[in-house]
Amino acid sequence: MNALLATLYQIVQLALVLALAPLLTGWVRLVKARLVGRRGPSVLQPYRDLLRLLRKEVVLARNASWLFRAVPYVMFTAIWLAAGLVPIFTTQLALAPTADLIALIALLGSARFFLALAGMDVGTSFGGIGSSREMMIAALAEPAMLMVVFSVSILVRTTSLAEIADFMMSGAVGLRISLALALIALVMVAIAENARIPIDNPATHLELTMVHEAMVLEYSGRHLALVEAASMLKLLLYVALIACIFAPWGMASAGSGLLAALWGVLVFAGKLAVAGALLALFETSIAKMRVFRVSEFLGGALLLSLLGAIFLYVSRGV
Amino acid sequence: MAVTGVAAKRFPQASGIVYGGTAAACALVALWAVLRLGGGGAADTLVLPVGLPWIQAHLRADALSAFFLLVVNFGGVTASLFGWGYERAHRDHHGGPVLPLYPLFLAGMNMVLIADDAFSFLVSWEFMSLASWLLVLSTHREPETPRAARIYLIMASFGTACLLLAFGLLATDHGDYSFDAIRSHAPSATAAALGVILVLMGAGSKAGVVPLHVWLPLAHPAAPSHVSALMSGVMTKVAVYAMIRVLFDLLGEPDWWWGGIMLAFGAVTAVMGVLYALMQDDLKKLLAYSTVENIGAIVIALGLALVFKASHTPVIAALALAAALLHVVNHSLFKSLLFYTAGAVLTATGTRDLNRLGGLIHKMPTTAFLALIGAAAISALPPLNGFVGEWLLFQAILNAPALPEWSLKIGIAVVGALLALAAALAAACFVRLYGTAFLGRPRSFAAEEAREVGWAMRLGMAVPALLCVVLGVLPTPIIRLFEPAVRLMVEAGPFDDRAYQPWFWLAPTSAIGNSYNGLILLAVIALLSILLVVVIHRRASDRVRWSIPWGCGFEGPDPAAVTQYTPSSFGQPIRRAFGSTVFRARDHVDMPEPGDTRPARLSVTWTDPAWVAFFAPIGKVVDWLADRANVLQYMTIRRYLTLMFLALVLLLVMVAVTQQ
Amino acid sequence: MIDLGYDAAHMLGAVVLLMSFALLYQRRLFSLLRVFTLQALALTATAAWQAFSHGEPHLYITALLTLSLKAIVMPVALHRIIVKMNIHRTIEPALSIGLTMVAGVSLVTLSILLVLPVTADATALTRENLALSLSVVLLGLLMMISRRNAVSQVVGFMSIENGLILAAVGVAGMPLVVEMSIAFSVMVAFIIFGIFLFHIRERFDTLDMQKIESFRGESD
Amino acid sequence: MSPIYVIVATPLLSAAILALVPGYRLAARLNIAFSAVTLLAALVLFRTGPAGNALFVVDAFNIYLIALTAFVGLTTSIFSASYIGHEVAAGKLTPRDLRFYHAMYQAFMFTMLLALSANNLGVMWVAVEGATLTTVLMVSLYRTAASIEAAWKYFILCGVGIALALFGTILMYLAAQPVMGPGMAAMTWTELMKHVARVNADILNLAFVFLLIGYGTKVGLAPLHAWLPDAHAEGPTPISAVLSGLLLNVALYAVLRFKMLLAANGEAIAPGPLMIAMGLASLLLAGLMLYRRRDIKRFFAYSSIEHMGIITFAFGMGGPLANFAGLLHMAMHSLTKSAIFYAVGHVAQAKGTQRLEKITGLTVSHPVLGWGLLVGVVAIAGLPPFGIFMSEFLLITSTFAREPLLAIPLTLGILLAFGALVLRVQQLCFGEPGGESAPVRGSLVPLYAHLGLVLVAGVWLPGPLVAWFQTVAALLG
Repeated sequence: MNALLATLYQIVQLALVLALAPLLTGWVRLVKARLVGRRGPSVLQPYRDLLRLLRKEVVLARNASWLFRAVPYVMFTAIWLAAGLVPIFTTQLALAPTADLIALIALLGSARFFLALAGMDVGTSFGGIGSSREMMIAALAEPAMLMVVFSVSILVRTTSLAEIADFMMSGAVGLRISLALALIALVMVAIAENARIPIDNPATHLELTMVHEAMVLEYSGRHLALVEAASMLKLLLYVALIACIFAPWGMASAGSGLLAALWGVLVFAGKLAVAGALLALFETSIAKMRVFRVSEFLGGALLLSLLGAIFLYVSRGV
Repeated sequence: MAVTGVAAKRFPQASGIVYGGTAAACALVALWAVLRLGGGGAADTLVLPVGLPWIQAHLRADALSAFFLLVVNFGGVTASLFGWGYERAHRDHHGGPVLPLYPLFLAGMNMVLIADDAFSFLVSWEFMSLASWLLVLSTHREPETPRAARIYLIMASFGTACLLLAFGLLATDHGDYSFDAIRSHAPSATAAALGVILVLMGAGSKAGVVPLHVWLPLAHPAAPSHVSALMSGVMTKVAVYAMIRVLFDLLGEPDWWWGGIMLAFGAVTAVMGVLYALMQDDLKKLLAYSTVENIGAIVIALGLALVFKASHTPVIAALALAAALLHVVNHSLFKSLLFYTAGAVLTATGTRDLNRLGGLIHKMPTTAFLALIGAAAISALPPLNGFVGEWLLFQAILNAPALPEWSLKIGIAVVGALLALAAALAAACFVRLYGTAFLGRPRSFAAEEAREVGWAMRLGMAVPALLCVVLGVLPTPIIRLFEPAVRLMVEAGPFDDRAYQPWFWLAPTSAIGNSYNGLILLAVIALLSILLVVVIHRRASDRVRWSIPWGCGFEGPDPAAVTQYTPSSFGQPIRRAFGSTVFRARDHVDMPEPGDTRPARLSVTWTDPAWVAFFAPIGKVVDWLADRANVLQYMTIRRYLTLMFLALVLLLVMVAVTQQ
Repeated sequence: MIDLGYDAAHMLGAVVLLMSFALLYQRRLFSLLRVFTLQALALTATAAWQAFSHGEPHLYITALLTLSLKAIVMPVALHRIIVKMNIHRTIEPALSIGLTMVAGVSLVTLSILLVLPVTADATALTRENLALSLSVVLLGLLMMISRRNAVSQVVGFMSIENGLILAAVGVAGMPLVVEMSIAFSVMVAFIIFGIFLFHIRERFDTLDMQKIESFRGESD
Repeated sequence: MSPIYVIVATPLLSAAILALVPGYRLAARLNIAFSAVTLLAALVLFRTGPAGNALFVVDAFNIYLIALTAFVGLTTSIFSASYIGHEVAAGKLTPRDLRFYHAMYQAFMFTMLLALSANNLGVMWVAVEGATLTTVLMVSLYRTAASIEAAWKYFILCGVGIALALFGTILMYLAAQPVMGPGMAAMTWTELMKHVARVNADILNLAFVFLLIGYGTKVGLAPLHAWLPDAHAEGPTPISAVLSGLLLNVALYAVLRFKMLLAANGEAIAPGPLMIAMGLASLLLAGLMLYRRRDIKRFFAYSSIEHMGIITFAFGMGGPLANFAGLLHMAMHSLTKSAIFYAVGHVAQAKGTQRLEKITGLTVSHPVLGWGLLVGVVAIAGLPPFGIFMSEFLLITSTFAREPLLAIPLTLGILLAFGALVLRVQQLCFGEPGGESAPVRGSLVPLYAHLGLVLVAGVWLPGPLVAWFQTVAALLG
């Protein structure tokens, strides 16, 4: 019975993230537009964009290899699955034990790996620029994220997201410097990984400043649709992750019924709204930084997270 | 086997005999090893009437040896397969003989693993170095080979000397060098400490631990590719075996700082190694440096195992050791695979320089596909085997709080950060490798004219590639297989046998309730992607138009080729972030004047701090001393007589003094 | 009687040592040869005396050999070489005479220091004789390294041999003394022969560096 | 009667005979034949085992050295047969020289074997002196300015050394005479061993100093080594082979005999430190000198100095393991080094030069010879599976267990020399073959015979030999 329920929840979650991702992006864009005094497009605009792209024909470079065409599917699946693994409305997920936080980070890593390869496949300079910068960012972002995992899991004695969420909900932790540091680090990573300002500008049209966009410059049609959808999913995923670790309240925990699950969904929607608003606010309030200062930014994140891990010992002998 | 190898010069088909025979022999040994391990790995011993007369040669194969025998000989099998094709493709190369030495090299490695007394151990150890040295020299007509070989042999012998001293210390001067004797008598604290340091230096120099790694990226690439694969994928593991054997088995109860040292050096090695790799433009050199990085990871795992063993938490130690051994297997698989692909590329294009490759995915589809698996595996992407090893390692690291020493608790946090950094950089490094070698457009005529290689080579690549996937999806069986070895070393296994453990489920006891399941993960991924593909192709338009990509304004049939990113430019951001301080890496941009039609050139220079700090000075000192000493060659007879006279008087004075 | 024997032996030995000092002191080749002849004669006397006092006839042969070879043949041969190859007649010391003397004295002290503790069951004669011969040998070596001429070095070499024989005849019943001294004289003969035949450069160290290197096959 | 008489007499007679034989080809064959006879006798001796009388002593120590000497004597005579053929063809030597050469060769063998087997210290001295004279004559065989200069240097230095050794011998008698009374007994080794315990220690020390310097000059210990490289480099290569392979051993053997006496006497100073100091000095100095050599024969001559240093160090350390290592190393070094000189001789003839930088790519131009040389150098460098590895293994381990501070310089020295050897052997054997290169005429049998023995010894030592080594190791203290 339980297993069945868990599987059900799992499927629901996979569908849910897919459905909510464009909404979140739309929401962020809307808020940003309002903040700079424009009316801005509708919240549903991203859905329309995706559908339009799907209907367009695909333009491929002559020497594009099979890898180039396979990558969108691969990376989308990887990120989708990863998003499916983060408990958003309940901790009762069938796949929870198959992959923990580390595996999740690795999934995102593989998505990035293949996308970077795709960027180099055609052999244009922009693809190269994009890939190399993306990998540089990742090289610092990943360890920072792992350090966050490290400090959290030392505290919680596990790396399985479901258990972390449960533990955090139990409120046994209380406020901690290390958690605060970890939170900041994770946010910085999230910004970097989702190609947001100040690391990268999702709306830019100046190739030289592009990172993510440069990498996917050669994509079009359904491939581009998948890539775009994947990045929307990724944004959602990070919000969900932060929520799950640092603000898991309202999530349906073990043994609770369907009602709790529904409530969890609503709460999660709320969380998304808040997070999106905050992100938009943040993005409008600062300017993009030079590419080569990114390493310093993320190095900072890495050090913060490391500090967090060390502070754990100082604050209380764990 | 070697004899037929000598005969090989006469008859070309002898190469088939040698490689076939070697493959068969290795396969047999590997099979035997599997059976031993399956049967719980009871040790069987053998005493041959050779070696030191009063102790003779003791041979012993316990679970640990059996495990490493498996690794070595499996590598031997694939290498022989690949090598056969490789030799046929390189029939025309005029160099030293490979055939007679190749089996000897493998034999040497096997001997090291089963030796049970210090003498035969060191004989086999140095014999292994000797054989591989000659194999490296088989390409002695290429300009950089001799220096590489020289540095290699000298470093190898330095390592042997360290081990020699260590064993001398542990065996004391009763002349009983058998491992049993060494085990039975516990060394004094200082002796143990000295022994540990010496062993780490000795085995570390062979494994390529920074700063003793300098020979590795020179020697490994110089050899023929299948030999490079053996040296990088397998011989380094023999060094790891030596570390485990001495530190876990012979030295008895460990002290916590032993592991501490290993953690420190392992972390440095991992990060430095991958950074070196990121700056390399030579395909095989890059792979060799990445070996350094992986060795760093293994050493970290061993260090963890040691500290946990020292703090009497054997279960966690077992987890760490399992991580180390699993990574040993994994690395031997994908590093061999990658070296084979490098060999295939070399065969097809005749170059190892990334700046002259590109677009091979169209010309050599099979190789490219297998290389992709290798690159993904070594970048620790799920659901491949590289990730499983890393996962276990991190689970072990997460147990740091269980340790009593504060320095270790915090130190391990830092080590974890460095390890993560290394892993991420490795991914970047292999994106760079794969993207420039196999993707994009050909950067030279040779790359344009490349052809897929023969079946033997492809088979040699395919086998390890397949295993990379299998071990990634089903890691538990292999861990079960080498569990006896782990139990032998730390008196505990990675799995809790009271709880039920399904064979496709990876949930180590001490991994604080975490688990990983590659099989299900793979299944779900497959499911979702199929779903995706179906949906997309049902709903979306699948019209495709082929066109020329935009070349930033350059004209011509293939404009993008002109503006294609080079490996050096790909590495630039990371170089800027890390390299400029550590390696004094400098970019020299030669930008032509406006109106000048010649292309801009970007050249990169960098130095190896280890070389600058340690090895260059040694060379200088030796030169200086040699010059001073050389004066003695050019003196007159009277002066020589004077020397004699002085020596005599000196001794007489000494006697006089002692007599008073 | 034995006292007399002791004193005489002691006295003669002392003369030999004195002669070695005299050798160090010489500045001219011919006088060097003369002094060497004197030393040889003194040695002959010692050998004969020992032969007489210990009643060992074979020491007479030694005495005879010393007399004939050292006191007559060698000096004459060297004299002829000097004349024939007209080596110029003054000795060029590598170490100034004064310093040489100082060194010689200190060597003698050293040898006495070495011998002093030898008291247990060694007769006084042995000790004296040991000290003397040790000094003579060391002085001969000093002579060889502090003089540049080939001839003076040969002389130094022969005075080393004198020291050996002095020691040999000093101990009672030393066998094979004759054989050894013969074997030794052969070697000395070789040296002189060598100088004579190959015109070995009149001084051992006139070879300039470049010449040596070309010999050593070590020049680039 | 004991085969020892045959062993000593054969070379003496054959020397006389060869002095009369005109044709050099015949002489060369006879030379081989006589050496073979000597070897046979030596093998018989090897089987019958230790024996001795007033004149000769054959004990666990010298029995294997005698056999070794006879063996190397035979192989070298085979090698020289093919070597001189080339030299005559090249017009470097006249048949008259060769008659002299062969006679001297056997005379040299005679002095060697006599020095090894003599029971009387005086006789031993005379033999060593004779060895010096004969080799001086053979070194100057080419009559070139360089060879004469080398011979002269050799002669003067070793002459003085010999003189000092004689003085030491006399002192030894002088010390023994009060105890054992006048007469032969006090110079007979076997007798001395019996009574040495009661001999005055102070004179013994004095004697040993002179003997160490004296015979040490012939061993080639630094700083007394100056004669060795030139003598090796300028003489005919067979002589270089026997110099390195035999003469040095014999000189060392003499030193060790006296060390035994000191060890047997209670109060005498321990000669260990002196030998360790000189050994290390030779090892390190030679190791450094190797880097600057340009002449192939001089290069390997310095390597001989290095190994003599190692051996002396081993005996200086003492103790069962180190002494065992020393004895083994003596045998292994003489076999390997003479093998290397066989190879070098042919190489120099094929390439027409002894300059190192002019000789490259041997494994390509002369595979059999080149690989032979390579294996030889690998063996001499102390790599397994050859015998020298075993001795160095024992030496280093035992030293480090007892005197860690001494093991460090020892290891460093060995690595130093190792570096130089690797550097050179790669130049010699690999890379593009350069310069002129004639085909090699001449037998490589001696070369590979030696290497084979060294290889076997590296993995397996015959029981009796081990037993002898261990007894001697005990005697050496």
